[in-house]
Amino acid sequence: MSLALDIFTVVMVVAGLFFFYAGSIGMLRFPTVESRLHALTKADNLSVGFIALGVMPQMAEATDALKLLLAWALILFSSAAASQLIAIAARRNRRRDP
Amino acid sequence: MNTTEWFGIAAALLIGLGLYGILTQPMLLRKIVSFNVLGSGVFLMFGVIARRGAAAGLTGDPVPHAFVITGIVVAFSASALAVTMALKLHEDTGESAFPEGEDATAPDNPDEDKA
Amino acid sequence: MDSFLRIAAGLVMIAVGMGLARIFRGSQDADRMMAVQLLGTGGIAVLMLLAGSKTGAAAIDVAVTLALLAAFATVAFVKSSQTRGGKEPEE
Amino acid sequence: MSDVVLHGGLILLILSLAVMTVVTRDTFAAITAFVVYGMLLGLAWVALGSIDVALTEAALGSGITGALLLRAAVCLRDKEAAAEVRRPGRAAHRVSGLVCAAIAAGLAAMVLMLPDPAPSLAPAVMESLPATQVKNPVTGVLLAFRAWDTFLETVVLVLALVAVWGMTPDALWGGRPGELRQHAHDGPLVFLARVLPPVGVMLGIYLFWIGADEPGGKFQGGTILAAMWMLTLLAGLTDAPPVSRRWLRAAMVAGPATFLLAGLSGVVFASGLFAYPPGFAKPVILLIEAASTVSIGVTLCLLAIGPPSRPANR
Repeated sequence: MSLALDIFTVVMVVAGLFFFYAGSIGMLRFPTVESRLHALTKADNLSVGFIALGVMPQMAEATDALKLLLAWALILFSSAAASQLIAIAARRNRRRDP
Repeated sequence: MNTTEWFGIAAALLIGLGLYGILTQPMLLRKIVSFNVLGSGVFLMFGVIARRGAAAGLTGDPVPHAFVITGIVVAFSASALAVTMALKLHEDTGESAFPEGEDATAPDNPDEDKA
Repeated sequence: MDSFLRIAAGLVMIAVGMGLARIFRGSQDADRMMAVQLLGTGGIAVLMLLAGSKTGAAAIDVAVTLALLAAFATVAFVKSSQTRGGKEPEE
Repeated sequence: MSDVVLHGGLILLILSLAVMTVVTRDTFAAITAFVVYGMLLGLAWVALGSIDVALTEAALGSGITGALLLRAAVCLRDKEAAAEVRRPGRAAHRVSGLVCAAIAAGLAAMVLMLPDPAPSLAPAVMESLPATQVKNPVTGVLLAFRAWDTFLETVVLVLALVAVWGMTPDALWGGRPGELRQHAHDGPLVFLARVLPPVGVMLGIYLFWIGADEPGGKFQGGTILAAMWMLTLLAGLTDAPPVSRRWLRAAMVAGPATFLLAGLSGVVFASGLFAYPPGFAKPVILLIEAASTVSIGVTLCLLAIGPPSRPANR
């Protein structure tokens, strides 16, 4: 059983790494601020989700596994709102000195 | 390969960098930020020494850790005081850097054009 | 399993480094704020991986703290760049 | 061996951000680099095996320190050009660079020549920790073995705030700190400020509560409470209270006062000053930590906002 869990962890963490690198490459190549914001917010949050789910079976207690989900939910929520703020600030800067 | 020594060398470099920033940055606010960099280098040095002293089933010696926790909080409050003073100086004299050279000796005419 | 998670954490750190390199090449304030957000997500990913390894589950508390304060730092930046650029009302 | 990738990458990032913080000319970019540097330091402390310090560094470094520095940067933004006149010449840059490099090299050499076996107080702490009924050794050191220092440290926070308030112009004494509160129209900023603080306050209290047995404690909890209060202030949901409010000053002094009372009661009930009655150590410690968490949160937030800048009725 623990072998299956370990394999599950490895697969999920590798998927998480893939999306994290996808986000980083997106950050490097996208031209405008907004498109880079997409790469940053969506890909990285998805990879945090994969890593959280991947690490959950390694946790000794159930409460720690739930805390992993809390951390993921918190970063999903706060980066969604924060990326809105950054996009508004970016548009305001562009309007002032295009 | 002991990575703790790497952190020690990094801490030493941070202390050097912080000091460099204090010496070369003209703006007071930038000196305060550089001073925080120097402080965090010193705290990191504590962390390295604590890590080397890990014993009795702990991952680090708790006494330096306690120093660093109180140190970080006091460093913040000292920075807050320094920032408030810098802003006060700016409000009263319009200065955002140390008046050096010839105008340092003339504190009573802050509004006279310096350049 | 433990060393796999730690190496994965290292790889995440390298990806964060790549993102930061791009961000600090950008000149706009918005670019800079993304650095704080990137560190929020990247830091949480690293801490979760470390929590799975020998470091232990206490690392998750640091992850939750980082999640909370990445948003706070972004708010602080947005407010200051707002007042920096004049008093336009927020859409 | 598997740590090489993480620790190496972490150190390279920390050093490059420190260089950016120190060298770049644009103050706003320097502060961004410093906040990110604070977050990375939080990770470095986890790598160095101390979750307590990692929590403090992460909560304070990326939290209200950024807000404090940004508040100052906004006020001084038009002065960057004027200050450039005072930038020391190229020769001075080179000399101070050499001096700092020499100091850093000396410290690095010292680190490499640290004694082996490394001196450690960990065995002594672990040996007398059970007497404090507290399982977290750092909290044991902070609250029991070095109670006197930690007490004075919380007093230092209050003194710093008194000094900051001391710079208020006489006309504004008793006024409200922070800039005028704008009407909080709903946008992502206000949405964040409505949803995050409850989670943050719960996390702050949780961190204070588990501080007795696991990494956490009053400093970590207090810094998060301060950040959450400041978030509501930034979004305009609440307004900074006038500094002359009684409850505000009571909240400020609650921590040190409880600590002092507990310390003095040690003379009566236990063997001496700051000695806890045997068997009652944990309840007393938790009481001190509870009061200190509140007063640290209030004090740190007020320190970040600054002295009163507008009359109480505005």
